[in-house]
Amino acid sequence: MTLLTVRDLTVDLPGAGRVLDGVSLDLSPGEVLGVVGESGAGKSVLARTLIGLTREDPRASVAASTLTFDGTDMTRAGRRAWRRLRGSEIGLVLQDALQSLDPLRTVSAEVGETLAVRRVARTERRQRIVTALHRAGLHDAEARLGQRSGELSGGMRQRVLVASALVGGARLVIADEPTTALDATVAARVLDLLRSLADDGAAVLLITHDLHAVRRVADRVAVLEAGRVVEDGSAAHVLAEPAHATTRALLDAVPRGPKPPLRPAHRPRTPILRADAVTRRYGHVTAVDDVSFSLEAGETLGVVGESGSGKSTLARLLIGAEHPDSGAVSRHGTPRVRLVPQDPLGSFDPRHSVGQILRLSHRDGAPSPEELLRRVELDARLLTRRPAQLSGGQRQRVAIARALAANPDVLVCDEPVSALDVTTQAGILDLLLGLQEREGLSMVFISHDLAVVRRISDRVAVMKDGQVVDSGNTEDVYANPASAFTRELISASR
Amino acid sequence: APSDGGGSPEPVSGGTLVYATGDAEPSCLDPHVGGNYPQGLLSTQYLEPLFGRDAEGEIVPWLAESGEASDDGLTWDIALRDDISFTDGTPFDAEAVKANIEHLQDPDTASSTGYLAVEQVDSVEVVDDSHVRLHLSTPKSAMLEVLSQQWAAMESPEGIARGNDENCQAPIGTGPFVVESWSPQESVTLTRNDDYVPTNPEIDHDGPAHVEQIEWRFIPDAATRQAALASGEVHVIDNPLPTDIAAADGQGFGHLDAPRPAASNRIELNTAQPPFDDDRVREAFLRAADPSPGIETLFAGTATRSFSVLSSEEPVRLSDEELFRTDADAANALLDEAGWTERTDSGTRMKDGETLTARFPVSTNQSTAAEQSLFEQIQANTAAVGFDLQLEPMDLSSWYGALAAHDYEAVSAPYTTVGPDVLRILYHSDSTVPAPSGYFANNAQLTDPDLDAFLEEALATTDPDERADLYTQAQRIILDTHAVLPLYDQQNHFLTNGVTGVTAIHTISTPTFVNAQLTE
Amino acid sequence: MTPRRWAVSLRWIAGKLGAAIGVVWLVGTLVFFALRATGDPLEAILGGPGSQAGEEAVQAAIDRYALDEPLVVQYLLQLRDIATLQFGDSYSRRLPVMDLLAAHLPSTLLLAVLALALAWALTVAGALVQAVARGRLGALVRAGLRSVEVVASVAPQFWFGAVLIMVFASSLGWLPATSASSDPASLVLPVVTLAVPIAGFLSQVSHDALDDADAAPFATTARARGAGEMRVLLRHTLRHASLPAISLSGWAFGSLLSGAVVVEVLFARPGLGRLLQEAALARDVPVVIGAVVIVALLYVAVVIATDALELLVDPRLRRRPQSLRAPDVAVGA
Amino acid sequence: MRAAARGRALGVSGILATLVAVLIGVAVVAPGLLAPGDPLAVSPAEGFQAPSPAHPFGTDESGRDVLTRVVHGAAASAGIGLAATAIGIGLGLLIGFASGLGTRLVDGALSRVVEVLYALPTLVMALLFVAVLGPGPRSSILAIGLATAPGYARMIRARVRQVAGSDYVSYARHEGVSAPTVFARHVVPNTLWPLIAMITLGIGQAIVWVSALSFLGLGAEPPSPEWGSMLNAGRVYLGTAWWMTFFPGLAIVVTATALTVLGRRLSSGGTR
Ligand SMILES: Nc1ncnc2c1ncn2[C@@H]1O[C@H](COP(=O)(O)OP(=O)(O)OP(=O)(O)O)[C@@H](O)[C@H]1O
Ligand SMILES: Nc1ncnc2c1ncn2[C@@H]1O[C@H](COP(=O)(O)OP(=O)(O)OP(=O)(O)O)[C@@H](O)[C@H]1O
Ligand SMILES: [Mg+2]
Ligand SMILES: [Mg+2]
Repeated sequence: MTLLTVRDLTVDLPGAGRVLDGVSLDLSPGEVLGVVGESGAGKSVLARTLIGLTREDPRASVAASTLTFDGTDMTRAGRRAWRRLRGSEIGLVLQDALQSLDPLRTVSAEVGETLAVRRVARTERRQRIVTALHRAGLHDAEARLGQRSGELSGGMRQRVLVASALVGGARLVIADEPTTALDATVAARVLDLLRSLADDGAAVLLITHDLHAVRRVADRVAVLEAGRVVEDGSAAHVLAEPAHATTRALLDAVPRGPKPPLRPAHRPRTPILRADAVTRRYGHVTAVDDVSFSLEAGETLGVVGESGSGKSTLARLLIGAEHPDSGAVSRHGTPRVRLVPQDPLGSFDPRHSVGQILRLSHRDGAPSPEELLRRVELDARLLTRRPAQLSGGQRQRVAIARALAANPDVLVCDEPVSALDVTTQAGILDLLLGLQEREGLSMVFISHDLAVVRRISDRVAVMKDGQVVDSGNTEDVYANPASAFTRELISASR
Repeated sequence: APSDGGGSPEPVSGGTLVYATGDAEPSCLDPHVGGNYPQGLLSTQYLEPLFGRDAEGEIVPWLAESGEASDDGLTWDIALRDDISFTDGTPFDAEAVKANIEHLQDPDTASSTGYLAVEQVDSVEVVDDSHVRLHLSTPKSAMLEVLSQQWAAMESPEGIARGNDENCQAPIGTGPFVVESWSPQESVTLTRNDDYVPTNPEIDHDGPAHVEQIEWRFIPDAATRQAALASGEVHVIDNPLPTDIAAADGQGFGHLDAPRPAASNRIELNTAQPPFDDDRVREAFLRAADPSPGIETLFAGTATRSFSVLSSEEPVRLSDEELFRTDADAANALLDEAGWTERTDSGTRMKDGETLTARFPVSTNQSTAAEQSLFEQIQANTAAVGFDLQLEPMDLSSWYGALAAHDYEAVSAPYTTVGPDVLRILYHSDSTVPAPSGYFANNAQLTDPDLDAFLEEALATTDPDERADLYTQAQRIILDTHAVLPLYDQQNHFLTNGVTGVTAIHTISTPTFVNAQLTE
Repeated sequence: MTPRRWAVSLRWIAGKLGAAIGVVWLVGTLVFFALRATGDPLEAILGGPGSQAGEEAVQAAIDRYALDEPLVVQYLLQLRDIATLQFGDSYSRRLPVMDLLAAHLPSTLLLAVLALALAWALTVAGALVQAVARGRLGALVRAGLRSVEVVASVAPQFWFGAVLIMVFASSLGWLPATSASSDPASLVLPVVTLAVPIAGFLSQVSHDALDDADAAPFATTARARGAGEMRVLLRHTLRHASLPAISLSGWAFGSLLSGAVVVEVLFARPGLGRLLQEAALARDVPVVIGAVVIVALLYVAVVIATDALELLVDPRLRRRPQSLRAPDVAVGA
Repeated sequence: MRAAARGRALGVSGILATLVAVLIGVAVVAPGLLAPGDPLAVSPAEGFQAPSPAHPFGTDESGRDVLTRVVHGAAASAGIGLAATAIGIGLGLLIGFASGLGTRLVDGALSRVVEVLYALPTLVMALLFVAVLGPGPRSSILAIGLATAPGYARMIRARVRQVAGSDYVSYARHEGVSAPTVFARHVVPNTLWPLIAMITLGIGQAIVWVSALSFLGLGAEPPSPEWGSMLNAGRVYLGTAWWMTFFPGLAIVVTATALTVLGRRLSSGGTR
């Protein structure tokens, strides 16, 4: 018996037109359905629609010939009926992990909300919250209960969200890119968690661009393109013998191998950015602990590491947005440094259109906004949209385009491709490599995705608890990891 | 709302009468200190003067038995009643009168109205317990009138001896009620004086007042007062709105109309500076003002147009309707003749580059809403012949400031006292000389030796007929200056609900509750 | 709380109190010189405007109030009075100002506190209605609510109160028009008169903030967890929406005290507002200064309270935003 | 086609609000077009007339046509509202921005100034201006402007701090954009736009406040038509001639509502 049946689901959104077009799906208990597709294909809208949220906007139109959950027809269900399902029957992990926690409420209040709605006793609640946080891969759950989203790293927020979606024991869990901000070890744990939920009888709908993840946990896979399901079948079958061009492209684009040798850049290899024993503390937490390195012109330093290990903090220190408690960051010459932030949405002025954003960041010698959008594979029609009207991957690419609009010498990228499907991701990586080759661009490239880092970095630094536990040439480190932690990461990403 | 229409309600004895006043709350309950109308209003219930007046305006004895002037007018012999005590037990006698007059004259008391009353008293001689003799520096025929004012009422010498600060909280008199307590901004509670000796000329029965207590509340807003009366929260209100007075009958409310004595309500033109230093311009103004139709609608028939500088309560008043007959053509001719022949775009007359402008400061505390509307109408009416009358509404302090600085060409300033001697206060040339505070009463700035002479003679003479004649002549002169535009008597209305027997005394027209009975 | 946090809180409170003293000093100084610059206190002492007092009385007043001393000396005397909260005697009432203030403050405070509470209650009620009103009919209700807010926030108290009196006291006779201080029913109309415009204003402010918060992803997440509109409102969006309103509550309290003047005059209630109005009109300097200093102290207390409340509601405010200066990074040779 | 689209974007309330705003604009600029009569012409015999075809809004105590007065009062009322709000907002901006962005010291000092302004009751402020400048609307406007400034200042400060702490501002700083430019480009718009509706509402409130001062015996105004003073003058006739206060009151309410609706449209400016 299927838990969820969808036939001919069509969604129109104001400003974007038809976003989903005749989508049909079935999902049974004990089953994991992977939904993949290019950025902007409509995956997140599908997730929001399945929990009845798109219909809350009076200007949106949602129609389906069949939409049943557990035998109940939801096409005509009222608000109350939908609400009964949410949280307790259907759990949703939203893609906007960095903005989806109420900044005024503590972790325990946010995770426990579903339980509170269902009037679970307070004592029991705490127990279940802690358990859920642990299952989502947050080790120091008890210590985090009283914190608020502003005090958490990106990956921590994402795990808190995952915990909040499954704490209620939902029979259908919809996870929209639940591992984008997670390092390989933790991502693996979260994926295993989803699998075990299904093994325990729940149905899981996993939206991801990570085909590796799909292969790991999904029973079946649906490929979405421009709002339509173009391919549908068992995961093993589809991934082994992709029928549709999009699927094939996705598979081909999975990053593999080392950084391709670049033709010698025309700049001399001189240090351009240095960190000398920088340390940054927040209260008791030492986010960055005595980190030193030097970045040379035209090279890429990859930074990988555990979630919450201080990568974003390091990025903020490097660009001067924060000051180290001790140690120093220095620049040599007057390089133009730009950041691609981990949370692009927050870094856009909500009143500016994409066009304005790009124009305002534009510096001499950089391409035009239209050209920049083209380079990051975005349609020029997006120029008039505001950030809130973009999909997660679209935002991320606008953030990259904005950084490139300054014609930078150094690019500090904080998880720049985490929300991108592999095809698009490959394009962006090629773009960056091309820039490095042609213009000697230097990069600090923060990512939890070891394959991506390997593909783009000359050298790599591995962080754990604020410290660099391993560093050296990328291939050396990958081949002979010095620390146990690095070994763990590498094995988890296989 | 409770209404006492229908069957005639039965008067009962006892109970608490609630009075709501719209006048300012006194800062001191002793009317000797300062001396304004609100103090007179309240103190009528617990303090009594030596003399009163009857309905015809004739002086009648109150705490005194009689008062006689010597032929030269320099001494006054006053016989006192000997059966009266203050409510603290102190007997009322000649020593008490002496103490009161000295209290009025003491600079520490800072009396102004009462001080003017006894200004000319050089010394007070105690002849015996029930006789005093006042020795005056100059004759004052108005002596008994001024002593009949509430601001010169008699207080217990023991009370006075407590000092101003204490005496202000609860002055001790001989009246039908006693000040019990005062919660500022809220109310003063008065209790019945059970040992009251009926001396009040208004009283209609023997023994103390009927009501046991008066709660004297301060409700500054007229609409609120009216609502409180309608809902039965209060029994008597003062300063009702004209429209409410007109409607009172239909609502079953009682109405007491007690115009204030002495001067009428009038607009005065400043003869000391342009443009009203020219008699023709003044006359043109009077001819153009045309307040009568406005008085009719604005006051809903509750006020009558006056053509005299004196109140209709004053027997010696001189009225001259013809002098104020509206005639726009005559006004235009007068102004042409006076040389105001050019016109601005807006129609204001001009002469030698000056516009025909008159500043008219209006005290929003003293002029009621209806009166301010009337001024606006006068402004519009006079504008038709080319005047630019600039109404300048302002608070009381600023208003006095404007007058003291002579920043006015027209003004309406109320003045309450008893008797025609008010003419001397308002129009004698001495009254153009400012007091230390800058105050002067002669707003028209009249300085006419003939007028001064008539007013001085009237004050000196002891012959009532001659006095009346002198005041008539004085009024003639004042009216002929065209510097005064009388409007109506100083309005003094009271509405009652659930109470009978409310009357006003005939000196300063304040209500007395000595006969009042609740009807519940 | 840990000792460290106690220490932080104590430092915060001490800082605020220090600031409060500064404010009171500034206010006192300002009012003293302003009133002096705008009129001679003699007139007020001599029984108000239009006084006909003679030379002797004038001299007596000058002696009593040290008016012949240089202004600086008088100012210092005034400061001493303020520091000891002894404001001397009222010019016109001749009573110690402290006694007057003590007599009038409680009634005004009661009025203001009740009105602020009612205003907040109405604001929250409006937000609740807004939250549950969904769909086509809901849209109408919400639009209606917005209009009511605007109308309420521009309702003149002197007029609105008069209408209330006319309807509920004169015509229906349900409530007393004026206040006998003992009767709680007499508080109803004044409190409503005072609260409605403030409620309109606070609703406007929080309504806008509510719409913003409602569009944020965290509200969507909360809905996805099965939270109903009421819960989303009470547990999430209202807190965000209340921030601007809380920060304005101090100001609202201020306008309550100004509004209290109108209401106290209209409903014939004794109170600080009326005392101040009368004193101001009579240029009774000691009373004005006393009242203003007390009001200043009250404001400061309210502002401290709202600041604390804001910090409580929004922990993010505990950090200062960085300045707008460009980042400084050492630039090597 | 475009106009229709815009009309749909405005909505019914937006169209109505625009109409009202245009009407008020006409009343301010050329009142004679809407009401050809003389707002000051008295006719005592015709006082207190209820609304009728001849006098759609009735007449006042002096027989002046209330409709004519309401129309001709638009200019003075708008002037009072705008002037007082401009003072309040201007000061509020100055203080709010400076204290939101300045150092802790500047913030502390300015916050004290704001508290002093808070602490000085409107009434005292009005009185001071009356004493210095003489009675009249000028004093009231200044007093109301000063009295409303702290409210605006606090609101602005709170928003400025929020915006200045936002990621997009720190991103702009990181881009090396100069402080004044960041201020003009991000801080000002993101602070002010959401406040537009507040500001438009403030205009209506200022008119009411000024009239409240008249009620208290301060800042009284000459008989030239102005909504606030008409309201105040007509109040004593509330029981007998409701139209004398109803229509000026309606004018204030309708103006405030229309401006607020428009202000809200502006401030949501496409982000919603
Ligand atoms: N609130 C919205 N208003 C208007 N258009 C929207 C809105 N949300 C999404 N869209 C548009 O709908 C389309 C599908 O968006 P969706 O977020 O579902 O993409 P996605 O498949 O999740 O992509 P990604 O992998 O980048 O997250 C995109 O073109 C996006 O711009
Ligand atoms: N503003 C802050 N206040 C308090 N603690 C903070 C703050 N910012 C970061 N931290 C803490 O610093 C540590 C490092 O955070 P950071 O954001 O640098 O991690 P990260 O390596 O970027 O993690 P992720 O991969 O999950 O984004 C975390 O423990 C986090 O809780
Ligand atoms: Mg998405
Ligand atoms: Mg991070």
